[in-house]
Amino acid sequence: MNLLNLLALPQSGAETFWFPSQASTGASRVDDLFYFIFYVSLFAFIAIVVATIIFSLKYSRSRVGMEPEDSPHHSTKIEIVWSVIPALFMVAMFWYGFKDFVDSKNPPVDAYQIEAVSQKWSWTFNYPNGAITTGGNPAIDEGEGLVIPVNKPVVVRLESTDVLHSFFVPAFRAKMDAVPGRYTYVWFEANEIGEFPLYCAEYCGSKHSRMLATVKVVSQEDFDTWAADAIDDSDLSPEERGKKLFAVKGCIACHSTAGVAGIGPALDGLYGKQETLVDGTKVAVDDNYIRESLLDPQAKVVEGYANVPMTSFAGQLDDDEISAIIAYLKSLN
Amino acid sequence: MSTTANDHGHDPNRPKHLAHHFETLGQQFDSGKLGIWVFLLTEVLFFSALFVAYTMYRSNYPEVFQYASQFLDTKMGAINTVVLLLSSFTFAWAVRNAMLGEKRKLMLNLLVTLVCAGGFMGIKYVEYSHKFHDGTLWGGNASTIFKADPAEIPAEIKEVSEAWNNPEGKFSVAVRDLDPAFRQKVGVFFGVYFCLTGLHGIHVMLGMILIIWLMMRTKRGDFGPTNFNAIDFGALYWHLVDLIWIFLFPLLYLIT
Amino acid sequence: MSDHTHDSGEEHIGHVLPLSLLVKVFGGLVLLTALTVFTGTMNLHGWDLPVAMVIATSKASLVCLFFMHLKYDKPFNGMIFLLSVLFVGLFLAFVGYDAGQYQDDIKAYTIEHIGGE
Amino acid sequence: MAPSTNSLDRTHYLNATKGFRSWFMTIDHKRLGLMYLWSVVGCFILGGFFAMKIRWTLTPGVTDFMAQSVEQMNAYNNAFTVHGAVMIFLVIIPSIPAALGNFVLPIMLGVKDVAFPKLNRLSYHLWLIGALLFVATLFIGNLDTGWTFYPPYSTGHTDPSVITAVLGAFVLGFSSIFTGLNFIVTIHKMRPPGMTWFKMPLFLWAIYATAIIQVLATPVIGISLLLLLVEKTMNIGIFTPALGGDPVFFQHLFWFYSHPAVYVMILPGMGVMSELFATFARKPIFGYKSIAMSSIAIAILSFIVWGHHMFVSGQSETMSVIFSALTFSVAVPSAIKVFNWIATLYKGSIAFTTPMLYGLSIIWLFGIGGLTGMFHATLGTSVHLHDTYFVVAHFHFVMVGSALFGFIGGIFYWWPKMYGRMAEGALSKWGCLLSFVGFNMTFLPLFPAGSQGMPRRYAGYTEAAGFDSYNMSATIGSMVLALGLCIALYSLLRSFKHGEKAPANPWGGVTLEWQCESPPPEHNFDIDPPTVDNPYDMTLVEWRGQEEGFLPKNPRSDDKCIADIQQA
Ligand code: HEA
Ligand code: HEA
Ligand code: HEC
Ligand code: CUA
Ligand SMILES: [Cu+2]
Repeated sequence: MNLLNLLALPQSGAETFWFPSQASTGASRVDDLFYFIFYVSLFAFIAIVVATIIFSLKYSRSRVGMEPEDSPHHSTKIEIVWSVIPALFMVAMFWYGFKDFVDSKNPPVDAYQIEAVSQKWSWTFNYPNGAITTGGNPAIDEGEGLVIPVNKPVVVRLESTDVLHSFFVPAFRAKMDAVPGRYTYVWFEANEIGEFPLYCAEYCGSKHSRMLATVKVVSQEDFDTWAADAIDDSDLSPEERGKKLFAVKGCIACHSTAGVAGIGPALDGLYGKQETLVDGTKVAVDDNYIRESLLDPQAKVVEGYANVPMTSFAGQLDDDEISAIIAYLKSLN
Repeated sequence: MSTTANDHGHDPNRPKHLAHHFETLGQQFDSGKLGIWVFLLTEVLFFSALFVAYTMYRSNYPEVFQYASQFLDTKMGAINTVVLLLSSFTFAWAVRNAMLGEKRKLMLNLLVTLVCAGGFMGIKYVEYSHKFHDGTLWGGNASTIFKADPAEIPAEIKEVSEAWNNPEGKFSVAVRDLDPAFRQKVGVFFGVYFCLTGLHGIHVMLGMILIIWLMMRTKRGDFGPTNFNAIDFGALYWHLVDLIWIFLFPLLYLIT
Repeated sequence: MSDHTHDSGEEHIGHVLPLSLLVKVFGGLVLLTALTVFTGTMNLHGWDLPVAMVIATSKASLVCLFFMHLKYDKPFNGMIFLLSVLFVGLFLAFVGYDAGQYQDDIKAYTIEHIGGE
Repeated sequence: MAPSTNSLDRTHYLNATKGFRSWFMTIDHKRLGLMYLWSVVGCFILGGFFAMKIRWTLTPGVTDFMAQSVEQMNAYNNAFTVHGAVMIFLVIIPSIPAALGNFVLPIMLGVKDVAFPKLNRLSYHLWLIGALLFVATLFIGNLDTGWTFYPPYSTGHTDPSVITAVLGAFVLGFSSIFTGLNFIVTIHKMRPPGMTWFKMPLFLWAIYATAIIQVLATPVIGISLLLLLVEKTMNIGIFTPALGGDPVFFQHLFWFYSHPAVYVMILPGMGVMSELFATFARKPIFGYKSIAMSSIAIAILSFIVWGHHMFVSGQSETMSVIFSALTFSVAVPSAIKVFNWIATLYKGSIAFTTPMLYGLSIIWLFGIGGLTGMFHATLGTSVHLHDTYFVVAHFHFVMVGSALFGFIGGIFYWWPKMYGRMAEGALSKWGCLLSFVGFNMTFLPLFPAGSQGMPRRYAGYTEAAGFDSYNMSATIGSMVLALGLCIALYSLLRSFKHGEKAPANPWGGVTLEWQCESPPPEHNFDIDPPTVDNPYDMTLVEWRGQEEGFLPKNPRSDDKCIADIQQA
C-alpha cells in the first residue's frame, strides 16, 4: 500500500488505497460517494488544521505578549455562514447516500434468487434448482462457497438458525445481517469474474473470525454447467453423500470428525463404541442409536452434554439421508 | 445572614433541618422538588422500554393480544386499581397532614397507604399464583400451556389446559386450536405482561419500604410545617407508581 | 435567583390542598375507573383503545394536577414531566413504526418454519 | 481580600480530616471527585491492558491464524468485550462528568456543595459496586458478547458472566443517573445571585447538557439490560426469536441509550475545550451563545438518531433513511463548536501549556473522528463500512482522541486546583506529544483497513487478506501511545513531590474556581458568595509573576460583598 495512493481517484477494477477492486455494479457508486465525502472532509479538515496552526504561530504568547489586542467576541453573520455551508454539504451527502441506498435495496425483478442459511460458523446456500453448497470454517471445511453468474443480478435471502450473522462481501460493497426468526435480503450484480472473500460481519461467538467463505463469480455458461452438476448426487457413494449432508446440514458446527470435543462430542470412531449417558447407563452406538440421536436427541443424552441440547433434525432428514449419514459415520472408524 | 460561610453552624436563626450548603429553606425545598421530578422523569423512561415493547407487539398482533387478555382477571385488576387510587388519596392527604403538622393523622394516613399497598401486592400475588398454577406463562417457561408444540405440555398442566379448552365458549378460541405461531405470540404477551406488572410490583414494594421509613420518621417527630419534604417527595413517587398502573390496567386487562 | 430570600426562619413553603378537593379528586378517579371498566366490556368497533387511553389520560391528569400538586407548582416541574412523556412518545413512534415495516419478513419466516396463519 | 499565594500547610479540603472513613464516607464533592478520578484512571489502565492484548493478538506474525485454537479465539473475544465495556461504562462515561465535574462544578457556581451531597456519595458507591461486578465477571467466565450485548447471542449462547456484567452496567447506570440529576438541580437552583444562564461558564453548559442526556437516556439502558437479564435467566421471549421475540427490538433499546451516550462522552470534553481555549488564548470565547446552545441542541438531537447503528440490522429502509437524515443534524452543532474554538484563537495570546496542547490536539483528532462520522451517517457508504475497522477507527478518534484527551487535558488544567501543585513542564508536554503521535499511528491506518474490508471483532486474519501492514502500524502505534500515557501519568504523580506550589489562579481563568485558593478550603469559599462577572472577561485578572499567578485587577473589599448589597 503506497501512501501516495491516498488521494488516488476511484478506478474500476483495480484495488485502490481505500477499496478492494470494484466487482459489482453497486461498488463504483459507493466508491464515488465515499470519495465525495472524503474530499469535502479533507478540505474541511485541512481548513481547520491550517487555521489552528497559523493562529497558534501568529498569536503565540511569546510573540504577542500577555494581553491580546481587541477582536470581536461574536458575529451572528459568521455563525450563520459556518453552519449553513457545512449543512449544505451534508444535505448533498445525505441525498446521494439515500439514492444509492434505495438502489441497493431494490433488486431488479428478474434477479436470480439464492437462499443463504447461516449458522455458527458456516453458510449454506440453497439454489433454486435444489443445488446446495456450503462455505464456512476454512480449517475443517472446504465448502465451495457461493457460486454466482457474472453480470446477473442476484438476490440472496438470508436467514439464521441461531444468532445474528452478517453477509459481507467487500468487493461488492454489500452487507446485510442475517436475523434469526425472519428473512432479510441483499442483492448485487457481480461484473468481474473471480473469487472474492465473504465475511461474517456480525459477532456470533467463538469462531466469528473463522466464518469465512468465498464468492466465486463465473460466466453464465460455467454457472449453468456447474448448477446442473451440483444437483447430481447419483454418482456419489452413500459415504460421500453422508459427508456432504454432514456439512450441508450444519453438523460440523457442533461436531468435529477429528477427535476434538466441540459443542457436541466428536464423532469419529464413534460407531460401535459404548457411550455413557448422563444418567450413567451405557448404550452401544448402532444404527438405531444414531437415528434416535438425530430425530430425538434428548432421548439419550451423552454424559457431559446435559446443558447443551442438540437441535432435532426430525423432518429435516429423510430415511435415505439418515442412512447416508450413518454410512458416513461408520466410515470414520 | 452573616458574611462568612463557615459560621453558618453558629447562626442561631438557621433552621436545624436546613443543610449546610443551602441558603434558605425555600431553596432547599425547591431543589428537592426539582430533584424528585427529574427522578420521576427517569422513572417514566425506565418503564418506557416496556411500553414500547407492548405497543410494538400489540400493533402487529392485535388478535393475539385480544385473545390472551381474556386470561387476565378484569375484576381483580379493577379492584387493584381502586385500591391503588385509594392509597394515592391517603398519601396526598398525608402530605396535607404533614404540612399542617397533624402528626397523628399523618401517621394514620401513612398506615392506610401502607395497608393498601400491601393489599395491592396481595391481590397481585393471587393473580400471579393462578397464572403459575395454570401455566399461563411466558413463552420460554417449561410449564406454559402456550408452548408451540402441544405435545410438550407437561401432564400436570394438561388438566388445566383442558379446562381452558372448555367447550362452553368462555374463550373465543380453545388453546388447542391455536396454530403454533399464534401460541408463540401469546407467550410474548405474557412475557410483556409479567415484565410490566412485575416491574411495577417491585416499585410498589420499594414504595412500601419508603412508607415504613417515613412512618418511623413521623414517630420520631421529624415532620412539621417547615419540614415535610420527605413526605411530599415520597408521595410524588407513590403517585407516579399509581399513574403507571392507571395505564397498565386498561392496556393489559381491557383489550376487546 | 429571584426566590432568594433571607428570612429563612418563618418562610412558608409548599401549598396545602383542602381536604374536600382531595376527596373530590379521589371520587372522580373511582368514577373514571368504573367508566373504563364499563367501556371495556363493550365493543366500540376499533375505538376501544382510544377511548380507554382518553380515560386513562384524564385520570393521570387528575393525579398529576392535584395529588402531585402540579397545578400549584412551578411550571418547570410540569414541563419536565411532559418532556419525559414526549421522549417516550418519540421512542414509541420510531420503534413502533419500524417494527410495523418489517413484520412481513417475520411473518413469511414464521409461516415457513413454524406454520400457522 | 483575595487569596494570594498558596500555602499547602494551611487547612484545606485535603487535610481537613484524615483516615479512610473521612474519604470513603465523605460527602464533600471535591473528595468524591478525586476518588472518581483515581478509580477511573485505575479502570483506564485495566481497559488499556486489554487493549494491548487485542493489539498484540492482531500483530502480524504473532498468532498463526490457521492454527488458532478455540481457546485463543475465546480469549480474544473476551479481550475486546471487556476492553469495550470497561472503557465505556467505567472509564469514559464517568470520566469528565463524575470526576472533573464533581470537583469543579460547585466551585464554578460559587457554592459549598452539590444540591444532594449524600446522593452524590451514593453515586460513587454505586459506581464502586458496578466496577466490582465488572471485575467479578473477569473471574466468573469468559464474557464474550461485545460491549453491545446483542441477543440472541448474549441470552442463549454464553456463560453466566453476562449476568454479572449486565448487572454491573445496570448499577453503573444508576450511578450516572444520580450524578446527572444532582448536577441539573445544582445548576438550576444554586447559581449564585448575578450568575444568569448566559453568564454561566461553558463547562457548566456542557455538563448541564450532558446531565439531560444522562437522566433521559440512562434509564432506558437500565431497563434494557434488566430485560436482557430476565430474558437470559427466565426465557421471557421478548427478544428471543425462537420464542417469538424480536432481536432487532433490543438493538433499538440499546442504541436509544448508547447513541446519546456517545455525547455523554464528548460533550463534557467539549466543555473542557471551551475553557481551555478561552483561558489559554486569554480572550473571551468566540460565540459564547452559539457554543452554549449547540450543547443543548446536541443533547436533544442525539435522541433521534440512534438508528444509524442499525442500517444493516434488518431495520426498515424508511427508518434508516429518516435516521440518516437526522444524524446529520447533530453534526451541524458540532461543527459550530469547532469553528468557534478556532475563532477564539484568532488575535489571542496563546500559551502552549500542557492542557492547551491537549486542546489543540483535539482539533485535529475530533476533526478526523467527527468527519469520519459523516461516512457512517451517509447510507450509501455506511453499509459497506459498518462493522469494519473503519468504525473502530472512527470511534477511537472521537472517544480516545477527543473525549479522553479532553479528560486528560482537563486533569492537567485543574490539577493545580486539586492538589495545589503544578504538573507543568517538559515531561508533561512530551507525554502529550507522544500520545498524539502514537494515537495517530494506531488508528489512522485502521481507516483503510476497514474500507478494504477488515471486519471488526475478528480474532485474526489470513495473510492473504492483506491487512498486515495496517495492523503492524497499529500495534507499534499503540505502544507509543501507551508510553505517552504513562509519561503523562508519571508527570502528574511526580508533581506531588517535585511540582511547584500553585497559586490560586495559575492560568488566568476568570471562572469562579480560580477565585478560591489552591487547594480549596473545605467549604470552597471563605468569602461568601464570590463576585460573579462575565466568566470570560480576561481583563479582570492580571499576571503578577510565577509566585502569585494571576490576580484580580480590582480586588474587591469585603464590604462590597453581594450579600450585603442585597440586604441593603
Ligand atoms: C465520543 C463518542 C462519539 C462521537 C462524538 C461520535 C460522533 C459521531 N458519530 Fe459515532 N460512534 C461512536 C462514538 C462517537 N461518535 C461509537 C462508540 C460508535 C460505535 C459503536 C459500536 O458499534 O461499538 C460510533 C458509530 C457511529 C456510527 C455507526 C457506524 C456503524 O456501526 O455502521 C455512525 C453512523 O452514522 C456514527 C456517526 C457519528 C456522527 C455523524 C457523529 C457526529 O457527531 C460528528 C460531528 C462532528 C463533525 C462533523 C466534525 C466537525 C465539523 C467540521 C469540521 C465542519 C465541517 C464538516 C462538514 C462539511 C461535514 N458513529
Ligand atoms: C473510551 C473508550 C476506549 C479507549 C480509551 C480505547 C483505547 C484503545 N483501544 Fe479500544 N475500543 C473501545 C473503546 C475504547 N478503546 C470500544 C467501545 C471498542 C469496541 C468493543 C467491542 O467491539 O465490543 C474498542 C475496540 C478496540 C479494538 C477493536 C477490537 C475488535 O473489534 O476486534 C481495538 C483494536 O485495535 C482497540 C484498540 C485500542 C487501543 C490500542 C487503545 C489505547 O488507546 C489504549 C491505551 C491505554 C493504555 C495502554 C493504558 C495506559 C494508561 C495509563 C498509564 C494511565 C494514564 C492516565 C492518565 C494520563 C491520567 N479497541
Ligand atoms: C446445536 C449443536 C448440534 C448440531 C447442529 C448437531 N449436533 Fe449432534 N449433538 C450435539 C450435542 C450437544 C450432543 C450431545 C448430547 C446428546 O446426546 O443429545 C450431540 C450428540 C450427537 C450424537 C450422539 C453422539 C455420541 O457420542 O453418542 C450423534 C450421532 C450426533 N449428535 C450426530 C449429529 C448429526 C449427524 C448432526 C447433523 C445432521 C448433528 N449431530 C448436529 C449437538 C449438535
Ligand atoms: Cu457469523 Cu459472525
Ligand atoms: Cu451513534
